[in-house]
Amino acid sequence: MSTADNTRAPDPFPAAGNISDDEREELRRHGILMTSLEELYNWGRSNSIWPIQFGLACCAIEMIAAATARFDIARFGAEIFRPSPRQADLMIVSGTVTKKMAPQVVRLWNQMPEPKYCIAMGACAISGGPFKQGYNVLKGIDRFLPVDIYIPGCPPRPEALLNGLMQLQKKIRGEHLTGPDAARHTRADVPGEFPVPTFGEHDLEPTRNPEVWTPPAPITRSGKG
Amino acid sequence: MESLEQIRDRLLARFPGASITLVTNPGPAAEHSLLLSAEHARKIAMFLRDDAALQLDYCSNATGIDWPDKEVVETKKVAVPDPAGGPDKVVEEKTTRLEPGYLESVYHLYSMALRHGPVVIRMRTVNRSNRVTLPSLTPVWRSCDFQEREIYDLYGIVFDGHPDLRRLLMWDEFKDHPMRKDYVEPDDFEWEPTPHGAVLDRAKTHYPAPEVKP
Amino acid sequence: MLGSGILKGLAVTAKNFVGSYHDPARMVTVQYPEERSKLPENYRSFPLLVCEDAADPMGTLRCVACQICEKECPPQCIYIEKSKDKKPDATGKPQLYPTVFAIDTSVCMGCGICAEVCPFDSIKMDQVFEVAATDRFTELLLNREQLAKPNSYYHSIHPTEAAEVDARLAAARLAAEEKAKAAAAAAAAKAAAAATAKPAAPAQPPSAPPTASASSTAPAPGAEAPKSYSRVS
Amino acid sequence: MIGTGSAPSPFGQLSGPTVRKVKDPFHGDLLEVSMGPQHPSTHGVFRMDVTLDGEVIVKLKPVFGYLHRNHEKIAENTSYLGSMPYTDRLDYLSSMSTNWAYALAVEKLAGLTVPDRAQYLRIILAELTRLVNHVCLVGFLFNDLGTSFTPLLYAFREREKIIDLFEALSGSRMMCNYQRFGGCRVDPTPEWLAAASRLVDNFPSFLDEYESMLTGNEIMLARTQGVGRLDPKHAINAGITGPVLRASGVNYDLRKVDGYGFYPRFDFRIPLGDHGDTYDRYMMRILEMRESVKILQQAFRELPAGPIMDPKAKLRGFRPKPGEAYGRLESPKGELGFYLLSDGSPNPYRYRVRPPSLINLTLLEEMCLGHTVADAVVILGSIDIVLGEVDR
Repeated sequence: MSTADNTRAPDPFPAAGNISDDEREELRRHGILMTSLEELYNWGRSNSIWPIQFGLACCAIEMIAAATARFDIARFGAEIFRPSPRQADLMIVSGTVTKKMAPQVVRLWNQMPEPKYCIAMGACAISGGPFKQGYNVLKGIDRFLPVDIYIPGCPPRPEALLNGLMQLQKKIRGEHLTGPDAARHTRADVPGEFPVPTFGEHDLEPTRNPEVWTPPAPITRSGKG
Repeated sequence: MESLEQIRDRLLARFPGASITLVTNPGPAAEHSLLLSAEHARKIAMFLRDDAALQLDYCSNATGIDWPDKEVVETKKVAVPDPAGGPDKVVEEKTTRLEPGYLESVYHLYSMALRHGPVVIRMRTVNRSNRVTLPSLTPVWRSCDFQEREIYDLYGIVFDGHPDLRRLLMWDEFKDHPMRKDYVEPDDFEWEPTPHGAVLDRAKTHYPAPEVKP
Repeated sequence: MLGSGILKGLAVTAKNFVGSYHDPARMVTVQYPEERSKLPENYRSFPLLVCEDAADPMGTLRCVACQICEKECPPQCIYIEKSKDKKPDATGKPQLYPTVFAIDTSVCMGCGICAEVCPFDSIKMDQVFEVAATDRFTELLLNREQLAKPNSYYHSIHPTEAAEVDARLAAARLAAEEKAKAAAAAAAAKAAAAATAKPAAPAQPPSAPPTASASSTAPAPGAEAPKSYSRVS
Repeated sequence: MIGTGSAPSPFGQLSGPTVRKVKDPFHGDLLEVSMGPQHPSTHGVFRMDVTLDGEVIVKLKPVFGYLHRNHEKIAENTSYLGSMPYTDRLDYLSSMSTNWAYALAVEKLAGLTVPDRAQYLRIILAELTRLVNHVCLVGFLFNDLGTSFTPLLYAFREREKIIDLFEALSGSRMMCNYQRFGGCRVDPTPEWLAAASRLVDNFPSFLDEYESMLTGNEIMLARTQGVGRLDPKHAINAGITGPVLRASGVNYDLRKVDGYGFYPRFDFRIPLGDHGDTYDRYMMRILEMRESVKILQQAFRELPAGPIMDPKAKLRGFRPKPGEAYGRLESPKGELGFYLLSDGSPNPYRYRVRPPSLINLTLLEEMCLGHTVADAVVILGSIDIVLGEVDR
């Protein structure tokens, strides 16, 4: 078992608890089902993610397609698209976020109760995508909101959305309720609501939320930059 | 449908004071257009809509075009008399002249009743800064309503007589007219991993300053 | 009768409900992670770079850094830097190669224009779509090592297209070889003529770039100036 | 708490509260409600500022721009070819028609011809797109009527079949990027054509099932008949086109009027309504789908062999001569036009989209006045807008 552990890539979202998955699996094979409150809680949450019914552009059609019979997001417990942010756990930012729309998106996020998660679906939501050179297009919703999962593609296939949702479920299952690496929503010092930008004369004010988004050092390469 | 020249002649006969110019389109589409002066445009539009032979009851498309000021360099050959008494020398003199730009609105008219078209009409403002008023054709064709608001928003042409002239696409506090050719976009090029061309120039302003070695 | 329309509609839904248990036309759900719908051959997601040899992907990239895709890419998500030296390409011609080839998949819209305009059949469209990431800056910016995929992989996703490309490249290689042979023969004849005229002079011009694979296909020196597609504008 | 309530928000407000009471000299107390931009039934990020007297609409102002993605500005900085994938994203439910409209305008601008086979392929794909669009529209319309998803599930089941065809042909489910100036990009295989032809032959039976589920429904009839009347005179003046105009009884379909492509060779009829209400607009879509099936069957029968690209057309370095052109066609939503102005450079000097979705909304206020909020949602649904095209 130890050799297997050495070769395996590190799990980005390690399972909760102090015993490893393998050990737990071993126990289960011996007829002992071990769980903790944390795990039960995460299991319940991860299998009933209710997204907000919130479509921005082209990707919204693929989001609807993911909810229909062929892809059937209900198999993941996420079929209940809530029209009200107050009842939703997940915001799927599906489409281009324009500067005119950005304050409303942030406001919707603020109205969602904790714990809440955000999936940036499609190139436009991640970075502005093909429209990022536009004067009215926000270059990525992560300038104002913390994004958990990015799903590139223009638009991503419904399967890709389901794949992203599974990653999110995995992330939720790996969250801790206590301890130093406790989940965001359990900590008082991490904000759950963010300032809503206002419309300025030339651009949004502010153009980004520095608490959420700081660009990495720009890549300067030898040839052109 | 009668040809555009015939329409122009008929219009000139009906509106003697108006200036109506035929603007030719050199492309293969050969959709020529009529340039109308602003004062008579609405009356002419009414006439085009109600005339029995034309009945252009449907304005399909209204759009703006920006023609910025441009510097025209003219070379003139001037003969300079030789002080030594020889033959005149021909010297090329270059003069630069600023040709004022203008904003233009273009309308594509069709007739649903007689199923013909298009008749293209266009109007021009005097300049791009302070005399940018054109008559609105919304009272003639309701379909210009949103399109003229869009032109006002993106180009800054003020349509006189429009019932509800507000910005259509951008927010109300916005000051610029982004579709103009000289519009400068807000600078949000902090993270450009694959820049080239114009984007590279913009992204470079965010690159760290080169270290100065003492 | 009032309500008959509603009843008729309910009959349809009832038929569908029952049918969803036995009628294949109404059982449409694909149980995604376990079973997948078959992707059509033409399906495209993100670009990839074709290389000839899986063991040495960076050495055998088909890309010659001509930067046509960089220029044509509508959202400008490709970044290329040309090499200073040259390596023989698929047809044996010495060509530049990209030292940096980056594609920002967080911007890419998968339109396929890069693959369409590529004159060297180097950039093609992949079919991988399960690329959800947790960090946009590091995971979604692909460099040439991540983009390079062997030709066998390309054959496995686009068999028809790849076969056409291979046939075209083989024809080009053959033509290049023949041209090289003809040029070599001409050069040899010239050298022979020169040797008869002036036996002492070294007849051999500077040798071709020494590469293992290109020994048979290396063009004769001076046969054709290597075409470097630098900055088409 | 942030948002609608009266409690002060620590993060500031938007430009106005979403619900407000106003005094009116004629109606007494009125309520101003902002419906949208995030609203489950506005088909995207569309906003209506509605003034209500009780539940009855006395004023309605549409607010646009929440999906203004600067398509025109970007296209003026991109090559002609580079704009083609962006046109997919204009009307993202019917990208093949939008592609064609743009290709049509460029071909007019540059004087290119299109080979016969490509003309037939374009008609096949445009009509398949019409099926996708209309079938989805009906699904969404019933969602707005309150049937909550069931008709949409049926619609998307059928849509997936057509979308699979698009994917097999062009490589992408929604963003086909298929048309090129002077032809099409990929020649379909005989298997593809057989599959498409089979699908089209089975489509009427789906439509029959769909109609027997929906058309006779008494609740639907009560909610749609006489709601949102649009009279033809105003509709023409307001530039309304497409099925919305034809539901008011105006016989104006560009497939017949302009006869672009090879449509004059096809035998089909234009359905017309008499009342111009929501029910007629719904029926117009159903009848148009039945006519599209006829066109498609004829196209599959007559599809000639041959090249699919004009040999004169070239992919890169495309520079049309200076001039301008306005190309338009009958997209599923109405008259979709592209106005292009070339100054001889590789990028268009002016690139303008004439969006049918936007202009069809011109009379939204008139159609909604006197109706309730729930009806406004249905009227909007029956106009069939796609925000990518409204705001561009």
